[in-house]
Amino acid sequence: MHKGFIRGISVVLIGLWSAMLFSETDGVFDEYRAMLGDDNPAIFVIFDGEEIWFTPAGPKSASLEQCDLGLGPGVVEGAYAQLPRYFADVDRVQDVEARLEHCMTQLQGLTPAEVHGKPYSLRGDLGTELEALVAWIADQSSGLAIAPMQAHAKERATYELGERLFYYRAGPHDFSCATCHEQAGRRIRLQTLPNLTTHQGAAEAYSSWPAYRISQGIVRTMGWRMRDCMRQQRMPELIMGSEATVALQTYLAVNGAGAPMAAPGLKR
Amino acid sequence: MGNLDPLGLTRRSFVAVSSALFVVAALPQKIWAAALRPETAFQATTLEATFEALGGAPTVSDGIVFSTPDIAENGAVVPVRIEIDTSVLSDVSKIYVIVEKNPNPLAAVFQVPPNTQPYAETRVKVAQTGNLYAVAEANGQLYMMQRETKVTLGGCGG
Amino acid sequence: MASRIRIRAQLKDDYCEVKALMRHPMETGMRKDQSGAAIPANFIEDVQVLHNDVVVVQAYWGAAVSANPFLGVRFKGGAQGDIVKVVWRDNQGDSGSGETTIR
Amino acid sequence: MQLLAFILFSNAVYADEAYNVLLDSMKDKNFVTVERLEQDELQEFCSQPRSASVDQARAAKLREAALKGVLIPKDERYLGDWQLGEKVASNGRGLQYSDDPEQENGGNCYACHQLDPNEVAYGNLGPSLSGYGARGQSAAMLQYTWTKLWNTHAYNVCSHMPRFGAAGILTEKQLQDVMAFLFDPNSPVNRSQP
Repeated sequence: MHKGFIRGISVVLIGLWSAMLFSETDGVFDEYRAMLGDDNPAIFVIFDGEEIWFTPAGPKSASLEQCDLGLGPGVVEGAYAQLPRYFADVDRVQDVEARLEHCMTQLQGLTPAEVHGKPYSLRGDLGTELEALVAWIADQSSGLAIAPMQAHAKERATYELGERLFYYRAGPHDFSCATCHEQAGRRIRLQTLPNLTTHQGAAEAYSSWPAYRISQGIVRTMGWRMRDCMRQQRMPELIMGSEATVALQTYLAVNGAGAPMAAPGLKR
Repeated sequence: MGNLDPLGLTRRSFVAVSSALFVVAALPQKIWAAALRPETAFQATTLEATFEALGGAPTVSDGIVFSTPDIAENGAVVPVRIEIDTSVLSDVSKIYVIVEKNPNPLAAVFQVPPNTQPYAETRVKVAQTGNLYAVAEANGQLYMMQRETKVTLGGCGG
Repeated sequence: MASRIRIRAQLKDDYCEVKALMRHPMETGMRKDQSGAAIPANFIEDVQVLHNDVVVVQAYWGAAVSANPFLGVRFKGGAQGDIVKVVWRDNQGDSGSGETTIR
Repeated sequence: MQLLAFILFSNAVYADEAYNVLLDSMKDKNFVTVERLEQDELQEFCSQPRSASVDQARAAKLREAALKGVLIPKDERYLGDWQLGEKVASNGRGLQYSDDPEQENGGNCYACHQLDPNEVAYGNLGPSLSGYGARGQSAAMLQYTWTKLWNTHAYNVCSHMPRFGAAGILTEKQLQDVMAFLFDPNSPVNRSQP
């Protein structure tokens, strides 16, 4: 029986049932979401993620049990809530996906190209290993306060960079994140847009990703969320675990710090 | 956190138990069930043809308490709940969920023996805004309740 | 990874409420993958809910039931500790099942 | 003068850093290349919170340039077919790396504006345009609306509406159709409230 397993399963169940958070709604979908209730298919993906963590893989056929997510090798409970953070061994601030890439290349011997091959599900896929891992890791922080580290100078600089990127307008449509996420009570069609410059808006968004997307039947990560938002801003493809995505996620995490993590969420 | 385990079994045994059952239960149930699956109804492509295959046009009955959201955030997963008010409609043996504008309107059938509450809850795909029907069969008669659900173009429309 | 099913059986005032979540893609056969190839139809065709090995609900599903399907049913006569089992079979001949005890 | 220079300078330095980080963090995908990360003067000037104080002199210069760049339609034919305009307003695709570059771009007006009062799925980042036709079809009103669509910064520097004409998102024909969707009395935009 794996070390954190029993605790993990109870955290899973408490987390799912107690912290099923829907994003702030403007009423239109309240009835719809109430009827969906709290049966979140993410539970299956969480089980997969746990299995993958403990399963040897890669040329070195090693599991991820020695992967240090910031709280020490193999410590998963509570790790997600304190990301992104500075890692001395790579002298960089990393999010969960950048850190997993580090572990997969160092411990398992995968090449960066292999890790970046297909991190996120494409149309018709039923979920990738990375998505399952992140679902489980995030679930191991469910209910714990968002607490990204800001003690290190590079962590604070990453926050500042994230804020500047938030307002960076470019591309044929001149969009920035702020175009949609800087005001209260805004919507694109019926899609509510949290104001990510405020504590409440950032907390609501950051705490609910990764999330099971009922429209696709898979769990999507915050890293994918950033990439897909950039796609819709008519920008080029955002690389997983890159400095820009880490900075933007740091900006959200710090703005939302203190609120309880409630992932994996259940979303459109 | 206490070792609360509401599922009543741990994850490992859960997998073991489910795979063990896999063999035992599958075989007999497979033969028995296949015979009664209303294939023609499932193949029907229009509402009328579906009703035809089930045995004719149902009459409206208030005994069918049919809950669906007025607006669905996403057509891929629309919750539906059907409860029968037995004081109005008794001896219901089957409940059908029909989505008028789907390529095949018949989505699901629930057969409920006497000792089971005439109740069913699931989630269905709704191709586009339109009418959903809950149909109940009682003593060979068909009854129905209809509700419209609007399916919106979620997300940034892009 | 074995197919998965999650069941909760709860005694309410005069009936037992069963909620089941099944892991299944419920492909209609009309969807295409990233390369444009059609994904073959793969959906649960029938589901049985059993209470102490007696069928309490027999359901037949089409491809219009949502992915990772949810099923909610109610039956009378269940007691705490009884076994509630859910068994499903899909159009490709795969099958899955799981059980829990009534709480 | 030093203070002004410093502000301008620091703005530029930061803009460069953000650009360089994005350049390292993104890659070409299908027809969308990292060239899109390069900012023109307007984008760089407007990369700030809506609440930030604006250098009025530079803003006036940008407004003038935007106005000067507007191309009036051939023989001032402002109005096209409202039914095609409705499709442009509802189409959210176009210029994303997931889109087909051969297809026409959408205007996605419904993303941010209410138009046909009976359509529930509309956004509210921009003002409601329901009943826009009541403004009448004077030359001034047609030119104002056309300019607004072509390059909104001609009137409202650092607006968050895309430059549909100036940035080449919509063709002249598509803009004429969207104008008709706004102005034509038969268009659902101008029918009675729900």
